[in-house]
Amino acid sequence: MTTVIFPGRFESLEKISKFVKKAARNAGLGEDAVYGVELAVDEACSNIIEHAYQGENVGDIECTCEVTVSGIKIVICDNGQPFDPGQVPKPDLSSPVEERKKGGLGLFYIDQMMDEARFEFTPGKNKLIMIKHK
Amino acid sequence: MTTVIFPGRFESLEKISKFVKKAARNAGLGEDAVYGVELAVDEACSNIIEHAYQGENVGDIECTCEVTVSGIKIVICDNGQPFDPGQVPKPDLSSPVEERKKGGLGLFYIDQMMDEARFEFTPGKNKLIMIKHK
Amino acid sequence: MEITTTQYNRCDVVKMTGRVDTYTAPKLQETMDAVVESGKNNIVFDMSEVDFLSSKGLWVLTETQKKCKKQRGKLVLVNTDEKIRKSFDLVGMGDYFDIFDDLTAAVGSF
Amino acid sequence: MEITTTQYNRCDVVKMTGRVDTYTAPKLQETMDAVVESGKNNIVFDMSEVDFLSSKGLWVLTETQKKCKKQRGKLVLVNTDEKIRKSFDLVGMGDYFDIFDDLTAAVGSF
Ligand SMILES: Nc1ncnc2c1ncn2[C@@H]1O[C@H](COP(=O)(O)OP(=O)(O)O)[C@@H](O)[C@H]1O
Ligand SMILES: Nc1ncnc2c1ncn2[C@@H]1O[C@H](COP(=O)(O)OP(=O)(O)O)[C@@H](O)[C@H]1O
Repeated sequence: MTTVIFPGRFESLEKISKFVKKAARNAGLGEDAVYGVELAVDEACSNIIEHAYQGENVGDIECTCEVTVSGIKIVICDNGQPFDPGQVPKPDLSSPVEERKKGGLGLFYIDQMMDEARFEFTPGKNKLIMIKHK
Repeated sequence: MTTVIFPGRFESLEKISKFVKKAARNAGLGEDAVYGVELAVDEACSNIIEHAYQGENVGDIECTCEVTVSGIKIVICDNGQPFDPGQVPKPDLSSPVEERKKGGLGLFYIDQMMDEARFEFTPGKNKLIMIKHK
Repeated sequence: MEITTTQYNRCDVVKMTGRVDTYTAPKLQETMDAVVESGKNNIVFDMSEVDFLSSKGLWVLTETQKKCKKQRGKLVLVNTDEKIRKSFDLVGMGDYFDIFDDLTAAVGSF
Repeated sequence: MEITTTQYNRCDVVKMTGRVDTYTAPKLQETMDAVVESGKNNIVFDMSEVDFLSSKGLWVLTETQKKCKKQRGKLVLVNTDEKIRKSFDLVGMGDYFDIFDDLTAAVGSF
């Protein structure tokens, strides 16, 4: 189990990506699954900076990777604004692209790419726990 | 000194080319000079088939390569129709290309590419002697 | 990350290397906007060296496609990684871009 | 020796490998004529794998250029070996063909 704390800015996304890709490969995931993990983590961390911290350099992102028997468990923590994922509308995936509203694909990609993904909010701490099987 | 006899047809041109290129490289010529030799020999042999034999599969082309101290000497013989090189008009190299008559560049390339090139005609045998220095 | 633009007679080729994420997407958008503002509306996005594209990158592409189409042009993609293509399919955007395997074919399509 | 033709929107690319000599030049001429007869008059001749071109080959190119120009098109060359270029210069044909270093640039020039 490895934990790394990254400064909450967009420049960190590439470093976070390298960290989780390495862990996912160590966990024995195939390249498609590794890409899925990279995408989910990137969307999650980008959301933390944009929505939880509402700006760059406001707080940190703590990222923990744990190789398990079945694959990898990734936990991402921040101490920005909590939110209610149940209140977020589902994205429009069927209208002609021209008519769709920009945004709203990040949480969908997280759900699609991971085998499990759930948020836990405790006072002062927001946690996203994600699991991807081999 | 190596002599190879090739059947007088256009398909032989590639084989003749391989033979003289190898000899030219053995003689220590640089790649530009090797290309010049290839071009001169190709034009000469094509002329033999077209003009001296006036057709394919009429007679042979005898090709001799001799590595000399200064470079390479190539002798190409056929037993087709002789001709008078002095009577062949020089090609038009300065008119707009659109206005030029097709053909007539082979002997010019032979002259340009080789350091020496001369024809010798004896009854029943036409010889082109070419020399290229290193 | 590097972005280069090459101008041809009927289209411009934008080539980017590395990741298109929230950090780099704005730079790509700037480049695309500059092409469209220069009056060109046919764009080839050469993705042969793009190894990651997040939803932010995807929106840059859809925004650019819209701008091109508004001017009767088109954005086409080249050598899009299979994993990135799957992420387009997942959100119902698999058909929104013509994707070529070969840069010359993409340029030659205009 | 192999000759392939690829059709793009504004031009056809003819690619040949090996030698263009008296033996192979007629096949190249046939291919070029077929393109022109099909109504295309912009041709890219990809010479990246042509290692020899005799005067017969040169005449195929000039004949094709004439036919293309007659129909307001153009023959351009790609990746012509330096030694072949020198043989064009020697006979005052160095400027008769636009020569590109890159296939995409040639296709993109139309
Ligand atoms: N970590 C987060 N903290 C606060 N709000 C969030 C977070 N992640 C997502 N959200 C909310 O959910 C919405 C949808 O997020 P997402 O699907 O990632 O799309 P986007 O970020 O492009 O709008 C966001 O607009 C935001 O309101
Ligand atoms: N080996 C040869 N035997 C007979 N005639 C020749 C020979 N080589 C050249 N000629 C004559 O010289 C002319 C010019 O030859 P050349 O410069 O090679 O151009 P081309 O063969 O394309 O006409 C030929 O048309 C032909 O009349």
